[in-house]
Amino acid sequence: MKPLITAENLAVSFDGTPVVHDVSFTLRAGSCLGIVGESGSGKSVTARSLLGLNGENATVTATTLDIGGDLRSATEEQFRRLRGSRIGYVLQDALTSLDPIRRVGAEVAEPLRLHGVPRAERPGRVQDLLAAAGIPEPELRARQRPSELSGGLRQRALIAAALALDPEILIADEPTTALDVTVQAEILSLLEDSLAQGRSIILISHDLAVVERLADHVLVMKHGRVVEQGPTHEVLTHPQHEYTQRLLSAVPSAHSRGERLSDTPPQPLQIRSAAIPRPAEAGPVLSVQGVTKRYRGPDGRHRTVVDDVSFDLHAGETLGIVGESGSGKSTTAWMSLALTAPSAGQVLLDGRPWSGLPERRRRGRRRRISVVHQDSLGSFDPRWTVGRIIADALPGDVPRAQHASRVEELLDSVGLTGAHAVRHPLSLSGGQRQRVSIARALATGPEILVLDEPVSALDVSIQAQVLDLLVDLQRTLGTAYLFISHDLGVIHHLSDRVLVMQGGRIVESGSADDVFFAPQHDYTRQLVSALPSPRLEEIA
Amino acid sequence: MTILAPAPEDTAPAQAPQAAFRPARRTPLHSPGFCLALGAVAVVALAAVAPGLLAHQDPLEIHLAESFDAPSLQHPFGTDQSGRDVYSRVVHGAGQSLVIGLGATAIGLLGALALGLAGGLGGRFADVAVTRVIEVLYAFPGILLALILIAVYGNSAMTQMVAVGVASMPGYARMVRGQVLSVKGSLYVEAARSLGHSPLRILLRTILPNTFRPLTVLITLGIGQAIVWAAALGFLGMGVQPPTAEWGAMLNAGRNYIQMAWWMDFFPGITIVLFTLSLTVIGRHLQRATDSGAAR
Amino acid sequence: MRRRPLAAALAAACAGTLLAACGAAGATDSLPAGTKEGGELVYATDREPTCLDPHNNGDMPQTYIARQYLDSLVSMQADGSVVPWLADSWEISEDGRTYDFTLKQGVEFTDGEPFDAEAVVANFEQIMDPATQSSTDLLYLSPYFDSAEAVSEHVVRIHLKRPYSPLLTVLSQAFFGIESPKAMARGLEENCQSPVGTGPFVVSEWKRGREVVMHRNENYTSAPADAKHQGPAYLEKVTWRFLKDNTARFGALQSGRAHAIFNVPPESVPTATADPTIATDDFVHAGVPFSLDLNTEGPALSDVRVRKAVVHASDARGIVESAYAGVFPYEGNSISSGTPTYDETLQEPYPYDEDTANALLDDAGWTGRDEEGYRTKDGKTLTLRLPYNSDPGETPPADLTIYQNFQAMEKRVGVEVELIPADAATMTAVKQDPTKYDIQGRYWNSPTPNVMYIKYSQETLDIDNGQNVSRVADEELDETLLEAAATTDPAEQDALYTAAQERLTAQAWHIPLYPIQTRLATRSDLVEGIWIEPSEGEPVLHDAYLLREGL
Amino acid sequence: MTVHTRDETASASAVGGAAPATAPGVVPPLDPTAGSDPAPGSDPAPGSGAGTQRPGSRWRALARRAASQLGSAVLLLWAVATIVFFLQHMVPGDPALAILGGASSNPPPETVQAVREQYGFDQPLLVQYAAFLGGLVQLDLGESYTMKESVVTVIGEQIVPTLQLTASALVLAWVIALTLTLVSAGRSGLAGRIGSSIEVVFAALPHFWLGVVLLVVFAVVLQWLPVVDGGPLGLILPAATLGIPLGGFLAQVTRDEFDAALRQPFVLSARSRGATLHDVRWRHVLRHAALPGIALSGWGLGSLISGAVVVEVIFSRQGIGQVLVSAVTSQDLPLVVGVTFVVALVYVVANLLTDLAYVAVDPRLRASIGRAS
Repeated sequence: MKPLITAENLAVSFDGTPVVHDVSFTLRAGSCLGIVGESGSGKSVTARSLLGLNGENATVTATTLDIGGDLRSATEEQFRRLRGSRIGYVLQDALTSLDPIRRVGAEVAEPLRLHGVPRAERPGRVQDLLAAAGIPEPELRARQRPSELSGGLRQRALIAAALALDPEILIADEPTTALDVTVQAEILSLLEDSLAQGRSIILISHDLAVVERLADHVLVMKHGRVVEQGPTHEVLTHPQHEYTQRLLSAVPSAHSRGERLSDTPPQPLQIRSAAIPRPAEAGPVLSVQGVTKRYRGPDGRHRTVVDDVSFDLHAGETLGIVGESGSGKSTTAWMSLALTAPSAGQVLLDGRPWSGLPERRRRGRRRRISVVHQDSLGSFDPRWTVGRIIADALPGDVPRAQHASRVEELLDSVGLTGAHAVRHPLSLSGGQRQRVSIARALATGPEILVLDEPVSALDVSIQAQVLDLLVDLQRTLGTAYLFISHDLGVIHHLSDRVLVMQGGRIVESGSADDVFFAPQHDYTRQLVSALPSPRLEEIA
Repeated sequence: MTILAPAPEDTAPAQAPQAAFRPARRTPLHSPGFCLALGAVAVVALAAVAPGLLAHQDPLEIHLAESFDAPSLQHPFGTDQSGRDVYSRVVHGAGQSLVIGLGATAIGLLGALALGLAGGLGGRFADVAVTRVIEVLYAFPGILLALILIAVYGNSAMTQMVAVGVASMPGYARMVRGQVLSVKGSLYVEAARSLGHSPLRILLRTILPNTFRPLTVLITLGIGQAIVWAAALGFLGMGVQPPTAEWGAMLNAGRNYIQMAWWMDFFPGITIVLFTLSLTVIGRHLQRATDSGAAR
Repeated sequence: MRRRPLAAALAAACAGTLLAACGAAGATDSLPAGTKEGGELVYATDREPTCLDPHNNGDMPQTYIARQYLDSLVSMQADGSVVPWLADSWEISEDGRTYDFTLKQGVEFTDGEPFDAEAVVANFEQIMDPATQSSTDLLYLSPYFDSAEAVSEHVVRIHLKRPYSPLLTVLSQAFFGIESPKAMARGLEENCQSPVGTGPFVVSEWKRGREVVMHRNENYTSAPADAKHQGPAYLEKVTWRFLKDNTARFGALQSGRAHAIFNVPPESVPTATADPTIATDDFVHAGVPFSLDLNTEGPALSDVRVRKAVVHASDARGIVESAYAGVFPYEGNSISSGTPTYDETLQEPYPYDEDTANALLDDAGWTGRDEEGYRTKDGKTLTLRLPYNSDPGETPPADLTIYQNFQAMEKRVGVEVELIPADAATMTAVKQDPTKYDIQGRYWNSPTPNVMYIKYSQETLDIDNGQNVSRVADEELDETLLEAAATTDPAEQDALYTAAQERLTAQAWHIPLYPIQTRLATRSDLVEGIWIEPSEGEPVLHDAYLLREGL
Repeated sequence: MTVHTRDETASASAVGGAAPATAPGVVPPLDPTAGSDPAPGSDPAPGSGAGTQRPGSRWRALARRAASQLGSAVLLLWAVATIVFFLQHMVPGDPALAILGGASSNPPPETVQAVREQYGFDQPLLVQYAAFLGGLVQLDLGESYTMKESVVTVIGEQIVPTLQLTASALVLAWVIALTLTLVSAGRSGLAGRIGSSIEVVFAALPHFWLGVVLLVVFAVVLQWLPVVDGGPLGLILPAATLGIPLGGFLAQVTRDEFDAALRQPFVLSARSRGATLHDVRWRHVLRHAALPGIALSGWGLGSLISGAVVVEVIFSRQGIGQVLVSAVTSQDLPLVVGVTFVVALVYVVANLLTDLAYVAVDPRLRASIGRAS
């Protein structure tokens, strides 16, 4: 049987700059082709070139590009007839991929309208499509705007729109990124259903686990080239290319604690404050006691964001807090930092009052607890260089003359060099920024580091490097980590103990392995089972 | 949960294919429009500082026999009703007009800073009060304020400056307040707080500098607008009075002779247009630079 | 008592019983074929009067419009003689101090009040009443007027304190238009809004800042003897619109939205002349030309040498011709060429002469120089303050140019002229206070050379409304002019007024610049028959008719 | 005054940066303090995906909103009136003289004194202020000193031509903005460059100069259009004078937003469903692009009234601008207050209409009125 898509030596360049080189693959009916790669690997560009959607300044060449016909010199009109009817395309981030000011129904109906379905038939068809995509109350949802829908429903609506004309091929570009794990699992099963109905899918993801679940065949891309391809099982179990191997080993959930995720050697750590010995049991360094946080919404109603949360953080240990968006984990972190005052309960630092004090009396002790944000760029003064950012965090007792050398030391300790001190954060990559952020946090010589989703924005291999760095640092410095993440894998990899939060409450706590392997609470079980990685676990 | 656009490790962000949809960023100096605008502003600035370098004729010297001469080699912009050289008057008027524009912007900005900072930093009550004041100033027609000020203090460059300055205040104040609030709520201020810095240090080293940063763009655009509005008052016969060479006053005088001596209005007018246009071009380039740069 | 039979041929033709027939004959018959009776005429002018009752204050815009709804006792002709109007005839007593006017009969005010001797008396009383705030009328009358009495129903007698030969000429101005006593009794405010007369039109509405709407007085029977026709006006309606802006006003004429405009901006004259559909009618006002009055109470200008130097240095002809683009002529005499007894030898008494000016100033002791090059004396700079009304539309742009030119010219001889823009309120204060100015630009339109007395006599200082801007108190001048007022002999008048002109010129109390002109432009393809009467240059719309329907 | 022009955009982007990223670059004008609440962490509000809304609460919220808007409008008018009152009292000169026929009149002192007493000018300022407020409360703006007519009548007559002028200018501005945007925005090459250059130039044209040039070229030299008013033809040049710069400004804003919207993923998403570029421009992008322009239109109308002063002078048009100029110079306090009131009222109403127009175009706000505020 003739493949639905045949691409040979596909290359894409933008304004003469080549971005994708020499990509060849075929998509057979009823199969799923996975394209895996980190950001910048050219996977989306490859997919878009199948639809002619790379924009005016893109040049696409191929020796063969056949999707039911030769498309090598296809016009916009030829591509347009392809889109929607033969190939459905689902983008990531459904909030911005659905027109925010149009009704969901209108978005789903658009392909119907464009392909001549009579106006009267459309509402019925739209509702059927929404229902088929697993959206409850389709009639109501069709009348709502994307912003009134949850992320999962939006993604479903986007899929419904892509499938409106029942195309043979569905290209799903990072369809689950930015979704909570439980929702992610639901979307993946929706795609599985579609596959089961005989549709062919090209699934693009940075997440090996996601691809592994659906794809029969996988392409691993790096810097615009296919570095490895083959049947999914084979590639994942016996990766040939060094990059694939690295990628696999970087997945944190597949490795228990203590194992290195990246192939970088442990960072050379020469840090002056490293002298803190790992103290004996002298009570928790941070004690959160029954804190509750309520906000008064603009509508005058109170919302409880954190509800009666208690935990202790001991010196040198890592406490992970895991939960989906809106679970209150970040607010808990901010209360621990005493940047937000709890509505009830209290936080003790070193056994002494912390949360209830006036800021004036807290200021002197602030250097004992530092924070690393997810959005490190946002946490840097936009006017400052890396050196200034770190120097700004140095304690007041460090003489100005020593600032430069201390900054260099700190940069060294996080795997950067003194040369980075004069650079502007904007010119750094995401991983480098996160390292600067860690260096700044360490500059005060803290006992506790609050890590608020520090690696969520990073590619998996970069994430691996940063996680390794954190492990190395803790080993040397003995700093206690309060680690916040939505990613169970990351949490499991790093934490000694884990708290699971849902709707502002702690629903389960215990040692990392206990929570991960023997979850007690329903919600935890749901979270764990939703992780798309059990088979990967076996493989590794 | 927000996922930031991931950037590849250790490669310049510009190499990411997603970014390749747009051509590589160029510095403003590569844009001919920007250079032209910069040149125009430089010429006007030179005219303001040393008019003698650009025009050799006395802007006030009358030549009764040469009134209403059309533009010629000797009088590139023609002469006015008293035979004064319009070109010299335009050149010599630059200083006066620029001073009014700068002064008005300064007045507007200073008032706005006081208001905006009070609103942004002074706590909830102050903010509500300031918001109201800004609202009232907005609703208060600027031209009325100018008219009354001129009725009270008489026609002069000073009144013109104050009137335009005060009228531009609410716009700036709103902007300053918004900027203070946005900086105050930013993560980097929170980061500074979590480092245990004192409020004063945070105010002086983080909040204020970051509040002022985008104002440069605004000032660039504002000066042009202030000059236009000062000229509008001059055009209505308020402000600097003849025979002083000032663009607005020249427009006012020229309007009466528009049918027989179009150059009397055309050249000061086109000068204002080109000057403000240049400032706009510069301002927009700066804005683009800040927007795509560190401004968040 | 000398009788002066004054029944000119023109007046006789329509006098007495014939009058009614003239009016009743119907206007249309006398119009050329193809023209239209009735219709609306839009007349656009620059300045808006502050009050429609010309007795109040007394500024030019008031006479121009008042002529349309008020009749005066007599009408003046171009040669200076007067013909009957509301007064059929008059007798002047031997000593020149009693005037008996015999009034036209059967005339009614448009509010139905009868026009009779009592009504005329009421008018004089209203004029003399301080509450009326008359300015112009008082300047003409108060040195002479004693009382008015109704001798009979149709004869009114005016008693003068001293002889006043120009009285009839003076009364011909619309400033002395006769108003309904009943209307005047309503109070100043209401009378300002809608004065009632016997004239060819009736004020219907005054939309301030926009226009005055007037409708035809269908019962009009009291046209002056020199009118082009008797009886009601041809036009049904007149819209008297105020268009301050020169460009807009001229544009309104070009587009036909106005049939006639008053004061063609000098800068539009070339365009107007070139346009075949635009006819212009220039009238040179009699009276004191627009002049820069020099305040003789000032420390520098009290010295005649300084005044003469300032005049010599000003290049008065040059600054006028440049500012008015050669459209307005230069006038260097103290009264303008249209005024009876004008002495043309004084047309340019002080030609531009920088050297003489410098010599005079040196002679006067202004020999020092300050850092800016201005002359000083005893450490004080020779600075002359020239305040002017800077409210929008108040100072014509050409006059503003004149001030600037004057300033620049004086600078050449080291005299600093400080132009002081001021609003109307400040200008009023300046007018009242001679310490606040050194120079002011002023004119005084008047049909009689006796205007010199109004402008420069000590009595004017006493009346104190700021007309004697030069603050002249000169016995010789006063005597000469009073003598001229007292004599009725034309030759004697001529000699005396000439002497006065010489005296004024010799003293250089002011720098005459140009005679005020009424520059009327009409769309000759749309309207005809508008003429300018000679006393104050008032446009007369009574005889105007439309050639076709306006646009 | 156009001075605010830039500030608006600048503040828009400044606030937009801090506001929730629902619509990049667009500020919902509803809540000026949006983004000021330092919501901790990256957790979005739970229930942001919450579904249904109770219509009842939405109506209540709308009613509350209307009431609070009315309240602040009244407060605003009071503040404006107070400022005018005291400012006008700083103007030198005697208001009694203004009543008696202007500064050049020469009334006897008794008359002046009588008028002073009649109008209460001899009272202390605060007593006068109280009387003034008393009048305002009864919606009595009084009688103009110089026009001798009720202020309401004067303004009622004069506001019509001004509103005609500003409304047609606003319409023209939008026609220019949309035409330029649709013809040239989001297009590469010459069309886009020319389009954006035209906008910048248009936006930089000052009224006083543009008006005079248009007047000379079209009315005086070419004689295509009348110089002064008189029907719809006479409206063309004044409206063009006011509308062209605003049109250029709106076009700039609209184009920027248009370009931004074109880069949004939903555009790609729509095209991937088979929509043509034309479809995308008209059905998706234009609405987004119009949003900030609509938000600025209320302000624009206010600025047009200021601009109308200049334009009315150039074209000798009747209108509120001319009245304002003469009222201030002749110290006609009731008229000054009246005009100020009307302008402030126009500002309030325009902003209200902008809100409504905005909600009509951007239904997200309907939801947010019900839910968030």
